Order: sequence, then structure tokens, then C-alpha cells
Amino acid sequence: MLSFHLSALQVVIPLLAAPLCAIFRGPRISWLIALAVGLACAVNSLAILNQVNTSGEIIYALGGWAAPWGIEYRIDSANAFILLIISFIYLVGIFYARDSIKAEVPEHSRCWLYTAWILCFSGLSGITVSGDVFNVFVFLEVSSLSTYILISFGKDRRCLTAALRYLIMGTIAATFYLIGIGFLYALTGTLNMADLAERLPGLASQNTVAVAFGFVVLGLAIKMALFPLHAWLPNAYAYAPNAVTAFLAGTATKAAVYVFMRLAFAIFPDDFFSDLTSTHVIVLAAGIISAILTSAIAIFQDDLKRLFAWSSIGQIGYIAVGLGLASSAGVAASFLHLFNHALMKTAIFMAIGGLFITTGSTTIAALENAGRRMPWTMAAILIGGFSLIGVPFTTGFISKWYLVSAALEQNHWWLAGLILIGSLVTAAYVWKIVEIAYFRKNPDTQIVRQEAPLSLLIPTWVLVTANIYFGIDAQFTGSTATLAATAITGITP
Amino acid sequence: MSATTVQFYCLIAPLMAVVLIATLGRVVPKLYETINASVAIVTFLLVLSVYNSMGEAPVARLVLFEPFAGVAIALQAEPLGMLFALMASFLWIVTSIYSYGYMRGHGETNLARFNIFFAIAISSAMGVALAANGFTLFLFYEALTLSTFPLVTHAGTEKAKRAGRIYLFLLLGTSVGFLLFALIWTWKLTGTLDFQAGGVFDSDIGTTTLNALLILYVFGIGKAALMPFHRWLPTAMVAPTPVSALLHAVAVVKAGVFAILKVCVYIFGIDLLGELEIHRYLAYVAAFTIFATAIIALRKDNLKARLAYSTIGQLSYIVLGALVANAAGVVGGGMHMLMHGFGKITLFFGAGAILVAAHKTEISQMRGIGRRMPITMSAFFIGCVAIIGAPPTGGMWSKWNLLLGTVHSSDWLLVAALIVGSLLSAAYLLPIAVRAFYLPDDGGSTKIKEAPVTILIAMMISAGGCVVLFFAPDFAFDLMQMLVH
Amino acid sequence: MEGLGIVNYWIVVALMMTGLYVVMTANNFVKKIIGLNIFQSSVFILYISIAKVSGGTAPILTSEAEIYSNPLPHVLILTAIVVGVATTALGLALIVRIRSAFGTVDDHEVQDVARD
Amino acid sequence: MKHHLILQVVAKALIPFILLFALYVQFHGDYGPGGGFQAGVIFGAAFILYGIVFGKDVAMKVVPPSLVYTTASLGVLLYTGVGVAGMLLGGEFLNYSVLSKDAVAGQHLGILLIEFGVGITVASVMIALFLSYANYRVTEPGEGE
Repeated sequence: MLSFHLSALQVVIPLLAAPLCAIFRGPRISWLIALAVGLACAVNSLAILNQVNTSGEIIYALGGWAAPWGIEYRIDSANAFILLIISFIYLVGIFYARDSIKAEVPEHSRCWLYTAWILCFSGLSGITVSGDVFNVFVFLEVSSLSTYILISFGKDRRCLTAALRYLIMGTIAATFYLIGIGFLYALTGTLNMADLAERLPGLASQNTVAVAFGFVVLGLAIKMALFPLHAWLPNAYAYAPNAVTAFLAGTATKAAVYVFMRLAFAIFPDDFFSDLTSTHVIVLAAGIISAILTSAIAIFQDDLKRLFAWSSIGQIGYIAVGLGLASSAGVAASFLHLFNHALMKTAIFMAIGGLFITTGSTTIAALENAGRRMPWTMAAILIGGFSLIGVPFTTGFISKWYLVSAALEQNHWWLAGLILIGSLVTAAYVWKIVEIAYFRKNPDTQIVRQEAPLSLLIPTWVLVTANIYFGIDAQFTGSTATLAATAITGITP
Repeated sequence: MSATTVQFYCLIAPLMAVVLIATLGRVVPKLYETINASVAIVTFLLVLSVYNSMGEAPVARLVLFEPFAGVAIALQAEPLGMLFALMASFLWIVTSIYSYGYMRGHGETNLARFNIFFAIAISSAMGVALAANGFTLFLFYEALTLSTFPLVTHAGTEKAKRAGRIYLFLLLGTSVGFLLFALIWTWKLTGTLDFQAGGVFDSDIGTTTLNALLILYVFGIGKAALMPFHRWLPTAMVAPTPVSALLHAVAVVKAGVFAILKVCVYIFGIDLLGELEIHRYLAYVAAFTIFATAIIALRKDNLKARLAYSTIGQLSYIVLGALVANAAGVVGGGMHMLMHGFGKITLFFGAGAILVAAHKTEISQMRGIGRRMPITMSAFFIGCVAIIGAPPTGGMWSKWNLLLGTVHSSDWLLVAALIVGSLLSAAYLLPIAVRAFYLPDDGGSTKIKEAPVTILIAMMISAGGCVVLFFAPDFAFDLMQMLVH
Repeated sequence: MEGLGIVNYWIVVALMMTGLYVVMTANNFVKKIIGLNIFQSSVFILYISIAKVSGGTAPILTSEAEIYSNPLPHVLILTAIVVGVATTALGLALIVRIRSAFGTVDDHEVQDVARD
Repeated sequence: MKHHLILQVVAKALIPFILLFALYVQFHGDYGPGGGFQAGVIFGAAFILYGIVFGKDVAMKVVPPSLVYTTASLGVLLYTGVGVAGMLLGGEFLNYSVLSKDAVAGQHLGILLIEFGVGITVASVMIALFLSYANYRVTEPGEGE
């Protein structure tokens, strides 16, 4: 019986838990509730992936109302994979949050933070499982609103303006998306993804479809922080509480990317994204420019969180490149990088949180001697950085490999070259950090071994270990990403 | 224990040193070199056992992981790799002995870190040597770059850091920008990266593509230090001498030329390579590098810098051997890898010994030093002869085969480059020895004594190796014959 | 009736542009939120206009009527309005806290204060 | 506004009717226009009026903020709870038909409970919004907070 409800449970569990958090209002109990949600949903997402891979698509009609009338949840290999990423990052993030949040957020507001966090997670899960474009909008707003709240818990007062700016950008984005699906509804009379996919090909020549597509793409591009619509991201990541940044970096933009993929490849007619509107060229260009340019901007940042926030935009660029290739291999590379980037960036932000706890600062200057003071924390940042560059034995290498082969498959040798140049720019900012942490010696200060607490190190290193493991054995991630790409593009590579 | 699994132990054995140093080293810091030396001996014996089993039956491929379908991390010993592995692991023993005297004598700090990364670098070099496909080769190639980085910046000075930056950016840049690109392209074209005798490319792949690929491969393997990607090697000389000796005369740079030989023999195949017009032009680049570095070396007063430029030039001999695309060239290239390894390590040992005993780095200061340090300078002299390629050292055989290769290619420009290059190397190496033995010292060096005894032992072994290889080059020659047939 | 339909959409476009313009140009955060509200409202009108079926009546089952307006967009927009209210409330709450943290609700001034 | 006697008297007279109307809209929702959203807002409006006219301190005695937060959460919990009840009884999430033996009766029951949950939450959130803005003491930067 339980297996029947898996897809709904993913949303229902956090939705049920969030009000509990708000009722009990204890910082400890709300953390426990959030952790329980994480455990349940992580197991649940694994079960979903297993079920999808063994017995095919899961279709769940909410309230028993079948698709044209009711809202349905529909999960195939693509969303199952994204769900897995979101759930596990959430679980690790919550585990990490307890001590990290304790250091940053006053006790009386911690329960609200966890409530918002759980809601955010339920929103992200909802976006992923939903098979109804309007329902996606609702969950998008649920996750966004709670994200704004989460950001505003930061210690620095600038988190407030960051949250407000994100709120304004996010609302515009969501409204664009809403306009887009409004046009689609006016045209087809349905909001169900599967129905839309059926009806749209016949209408592909109408301008309305193109306009709708434009609005939807624009809205989602803001949400996924695709260059040049990324302005909200650096501040939001830089000023949010460290645990929140770690969670957001791994998940928030990912859900938007997924919706983008779903719309561009599965709902809109075949080659609408690529040949009919040539949007893929724009996405590709935005992606590769962002991959190189924002990495270059990252070199000049003095704050670690801001530096890696810029790096996140760059990594989204790589994902966009995969999308822009508009091929099964390209989408598979994007999926893979979604997963890999979640692993590496979350680990990096967690390690930065550990740095913050011990030194009270996240500036690059705080890294001085960090290589000796906190070898484990620093090693986590280092391995994450290597992964961003794409050094072998890390997941980043696998991503790059897939992406470059996808580019070469279409004979875009220049693109492959640019992707690899992007790696070198990434190396520059990673190296900047490494030199300060390991080679800048300050002879006056006595070096005291001062590692981040274990409760922060363990989740960080869980992700780092996963990063290395999946960098060596990418069978699981690679095949799952390929399956996901096949599910979403309908083409077997 | 079959040879197949022993291949894996060859990689693991050096890592044992890491574990031992990290655990025992805390208790007894003096044990580092002893640990390294004993682990080195174990590694050498393991490599030797793989080598011995090679004659009976081909060593089977050992797949460690398969990161994604069709691309595996796999090991397989073949003649060229065996030669490289034998050389690297043997010279590691010698270097460990040398290192004991040098690092203590020179008062270096952070010995634990130094020895740990040294061992990791050797393990990576073993991985490069035994790689069964381009993917594995690339992985260990990068691991080698990264693990030697802390060794280059060991001193921690501003100069060392700058050197480290150049080192990393040139090596990572070329390998990620060109080599990885070439590998993925090859994989897309052929569906395999396995090293196969005779090459992997089908006949229907266009010449333009293959030309482009060859350029990418040759320049992408930045460790071969072909101009214009040679800058990292001289700057890396800020590293402690054992590092320069083993890694920048043997393991790292030889990994580069080794990779080029591998690509030429197993990815392209000698026959296909010969059909590509571009190989001739790349050979000219190598010839130019030989010539240019010899001129630069002549003008360098710093001993290590002169040796570094000499190394770049000698590496280009090997690249040239690979690129003339005939059996003799490849045989010569492979043998030169070995001969130059022994010769150059002796020279670097000598440079380090002079630094430790006499605190001198500039050649102009070394007048008469040979009389104070006769053993050191005699060994140094043998090293010079080996590099020049004159009897009674093994260097002669490799130069001979290289010359044969160029003659076969009937490109007289290359023949000339080889001969002139050898003459020039005599011109920049011999004066050092002459100055040391025949010129009167400048009086200030009265306190100079012979270098520590471990350094001398190491030097005698490596210099002795150069001479022994003159009389017994058969095993290397046989291995190379196996390779080309 | 035909003309009315088009007028609706013109209004939608006008509101949408007004709203976006205010969001982009206003320095005062409160005004930005107001602009955002105008922008969102335009979309609400868009949906409601889509729902109108000429000659249709309120979608309550009675014996007299045969054509009903489409109720679904109303439901959707009800949800969107709730979301909009939540956004506005959150935005204003943030502004209140910005006021007490920076002493101003002006974008430029906040940036000046933050730089010090 | 303590001295606006007329306002106070009028408000006193109005508030019960507003509450009553809210309840009407709430429970008539499955027959005519109405439902939890609207009812909640009307219900909340009654309390807000009370708070405006009699002052926030008095209003907070009637509904302390912590109670409002709890009821808001309880409303959501009721909503999801009904949904989960549907799951436990063998239907999909939010399938009301299984709530009772008769499908139609089940649907009536379900929608009633769901809308009740919505109404509670909306009303509580409205009051909470009012109270938190009314309570907020604007501090100048550096004054604490």
C-alpha cells in the first residue's frame, strides 16, 4: 500500500511536519522533526527511483481525480533522479544545520527557520513530482517564499536586502512563468503536462506557443540564475546562514533547471526548443559565457561564500550548455552535473560554515594557515575545488567528460575547447584559495590545531567521500543520468 | 600471486610508505628515508616480478574500476611501460639513499610532508607506466602533477610559489586543454581508449582530424616539455634536489615522453603516424627545441638551470624518436628514456652534492672543486658523458638508435639536429667538469669536504648504472624490440 | 463584445508594463513592492479574461443557464492571489526589518549604509 | 482610539455579525460561493477591527500571538491530516470519497474539513500579520534588535 503512495508522500511528509514544528516551537524538537523528515524522504526517494527503474512511470492522481480534471503527480527517471538529489542534500544539510545554525540564529527563531526549511523542501519536492504546470507554479512559490525567509535569518544585516531583492526577482520570475502557462492554457485548455505534450505539436506554428515559451523560459532562467539573469544569487548565497547556503546551493536552482528541461524537451513539441525557435542557441551562449565569465569574476572576490556563489552561477552555465546542446547526451551531461555539482558545492559551503564557526569569518583572509589549523575542513574545500575544476578522481571530471563528449558529438569542437578553458579559469580561483590556505605563512602567529566541530565535519565529509566515490565509479550516476535524459527527451542515446 | 594482480601492488606499494610515514613517522622521525628506501626496494622487486613473467605470456589486463561504460581504470604491463617502471622504481631506491644525506645535510624542514608526497608521486608514476588505456594514463598523469606540486613549492618562498603556479598552470592547462580534449575526441571517434598494438583508428577517419589529434596529443602532454610549453621545467628547479633529480629528471618528464611514445605506438600506430604529414613538422619542433635549449643551456651559469634546459633538450630527442615514425626511432626513444634517466639523475645528484658540501649553485664558482670532491665530480663526469652519448656509457646506444631512426626517415635536417645537439651538449656539460678538475680553485673553498656518504653511495650507483648499461643494454633493447614488433 | 475582449488585454499589457517599470525604477522598497503588486494584478486580469465565455454565466449549476464561464482560471487565480498576498506580506516584513537595520528604505541609501 | 465611543459601540455591534457571516461563508462553501479563504479573511477582519478600535493590547488578551501561530499551524495540519486520512483509508492523498461509506457523503465531509482547515489558517494568518505589524516597534539602527 505504501508503495502506491510514494510520490505523494514525498510532499505530504514535509507538509505534515512543518506545522508540527510551528506548534512545538522548540529549537531542538524542530530540528529533530526536520531530521526525521529528511530520513523519511531520503528513503522514500530511493524507493521511488527503484520503483521507476523497475516498473516504469509512477502516476498518482491527487484526490482520486484523474488527470484532465485533477492534479496528477507523475514521476519518471528524470524527476526521480532530481528528487534523490534534493532529498539527500536536504538530509545531510539538516544534519549539518544543528550546530551551524546554533552559532548563527538566536534560539527563539530557530524553530521558524526549520519550519521554513521543511516547507522549502516540500516546495522543491512538489516542483519535482508534479505533473501539472500550475501546480508547479504553486510549489515554486512555496519553495521561493520559504527561501526568502531562510535567507533573512542570516547574521549580517545585508541578508535582508539580499532576501528582498531575491523576493522581487523571484516574484517577477514566477509571474512570468504564470503568464506563460496562462497562454498555454488559453490555447490548449489543459494544464496537465502529458496533455500539453499531446496537444501542443498541432499548434506549434502559432505565435502564442512561442510567446508562452518565451515567458516560461525567461521566468525559469531567472529562477535557475542563468546568466545574465543571475543578479540575485551572489548576495543571497553570501548572506544566508551557512547551513542554508549549503542547502540552497545544492538544490534551489536545480529544481528550476529540472522544470526547464521538462518544458523544453518533454512538453513543448520536439525541436521546438532547438530548431523552431533556436532558443537553444541563446541558452548555449548564455551558458558558456557564464561558465567562463562568472568564474573570472569569482577570482576577484574576497569573501569565500560570495566567491563560491559566483562559481555556482558558472556551474549553472555548464548545465545550461548541456541543455543548449539539445541532444540526449547533452541533457544527460546536464543531469549528471546537477548531481555532481550538488555534491561538491554543498560540501564546499559546509566546510566554509565550519571555517566560520572556528574563525568567525568567511573572508579569504581568514583562510591564512587554515591548511594546518584545520586540515580536514580545508581538505574538504580543496577537494570540492578540484571537483569544480574537473580534476580526475572527482565527480567534476566525470561531468566534464560527459559534457565535452556531448559537445564533440555534434562536432562543436570550439565549444569543447571553451568548456575546458572554463576549467582553467576555475582553477585560477581555486588556486587563489589554496595558496592562501596552504602557502601563506604568517611566522608571528602560533598555529593551533582548531578543527571545526565533528557535527559539521561528518556531513561535510560524507559529501566529500561521495564526491570521490562517484568520481571513480560513475556507473550509477552516469546510467541514471542517461536514463533520466532518455525519459525527458524521448530519445535513446 | 599472478602477475596481473602484482601490477596493482606496484601501485599500492609506494602508498605503503605514506601509511608508514604517517603512523611511524610521528614516533621516530628519523625513519622516513629508511621507510622510503625499503618500500622502494619492495616496489622494485614487484616490478621486476611483473617483468619476469612478461616473457612467458602476455600479462592480462587488470580492470580496477569502470567509471562509466566503456571507459575503465585498468592496468596492463607492456614492454615500454615495463622499462619506465623498472627505471623509476630502481632510481627511487637510489634517490631514497641520496635523500637521506641531502635533506639532513641541507637542513630541510617538513620532511614528513616531503616524503609522503614523494611516495604518492612514485605511485602515480607507476600508474602512468602500467596504464592500459588513455583514460587511466590521463588520471595518473594528473595525479602525478598534483602530487609533485607540494614538492615544487616545498621551500614555501615567494619564488617557490610562483614556480608552483607556473608548474601547475602549464601542466594542468595543457593536459586539460589539449590532452583531455584529444582523449575524449578519440573516444568519440573510435569508442575505445585502449592501447592497442598498431593503433586504434579506423582507416576511414580523415587525415585532417588525425593531424589535429596528433598536435593535441603532442602539445597536450606538457610534461614532455616540448617548446613552447617548456617553461615549467626550469622554474620547477626551485624544488629540493632529490625532487629535481628523481621527478624532474626521471619520473615526471619521463612520464611525459613515455605518454607521447605510448600515443604514437598504441593510439596511432607507427604505420599510420608515418602516413600523417604532420609528424614531420612536429619532429621539426622537437629538433628546434633540441637546438634552442642547448643554446640557452650554454648561457646559464646556474648549474641546476643548465641541467634543466639540458633535460628539455634531451626529452625532445625522445619525442623526435617517437615522431620519426619508424622502428629504430621508437627503439632509440625508449632506450634514451632509460639512458638519459640514469645520466641526468647523476648530474642532479652532483648538483645537490655540491650545494650541500660547498654551498655553491653557480658554475662560475666551481673552479677546482673537483679536487676537493673527487668522487662527486667523477660521477658527475660520467653523467656528462652519458648525456652526450659517448662510450663507455649507455647513452651511446640510445643516441645510435635515434640517429638510425632519423637516417631511416631520410630527413637530413633531423639528422643534423641530432648531431649538432649532441655536440652542443658536450659544449655545455664538459666545461663544468673541466673547470672543476683543471682550473685552480679560488682559495675560498678550503673548508670544502666531500659530500655526505649516502650521497656518494647514491651517486656511485647511478653513475655505475650508466656504465653498466653500456655493457648490458640488451634487456632494454629486447623490450623495445618487443614493442615495435 | 469583441472589442471589449481586446481592451482587456490592452489593460493587462499596460498594467504589466507599469508594474515592471515601477519595480525597476523605484528606489523606495515599498514602491517596488507596490509595483510588484500591480504587475501581478495584471496577470490576474489576464487569467480572468481568458475565463470569460461570451454569454456565459457564473458556473453554478442551475436549470436556466446553458453556457458557463470557465471556473478553472478563477480557482487558479485565487491561488495566485493568495501567493501574491503572502509575497507582499513577506516583502513588507523584510522592509520593516530593513528599516530598523539600516534606518532607511531607500535602495541607494541602504547600499551606502551597507558600504560603511 | 480609546475615546471614540461611537466607533467602539458600533464595532461591538458589528463584530458578532461579521463573525457570523464568516461562519456562514465558511460552511455554505460547498453549496454556493464561499469557502475557507473568504471566510478566513472575513473572520480575521472582525478581529482586526476589534484590535483597531480597542487597541492591540486588549486584542492580544483575546488572541495572544502564540495562540494564533498554533492555530495557523493546526489549520494546515487539519488539511494535510484529512489528506492523509484519505490515504490511510485506501484512497489517494486528498481523496475524500473514502472518508465515509457513501462516496458523496465522504466528499461532503472531506471538503468541509479541508475548508475548515483553510479557514482557520487564513484567519490566524490574517490576525498574526496584523498583530506583528501592530506590535512592531521601529528601532533605529544600532538600537538593539
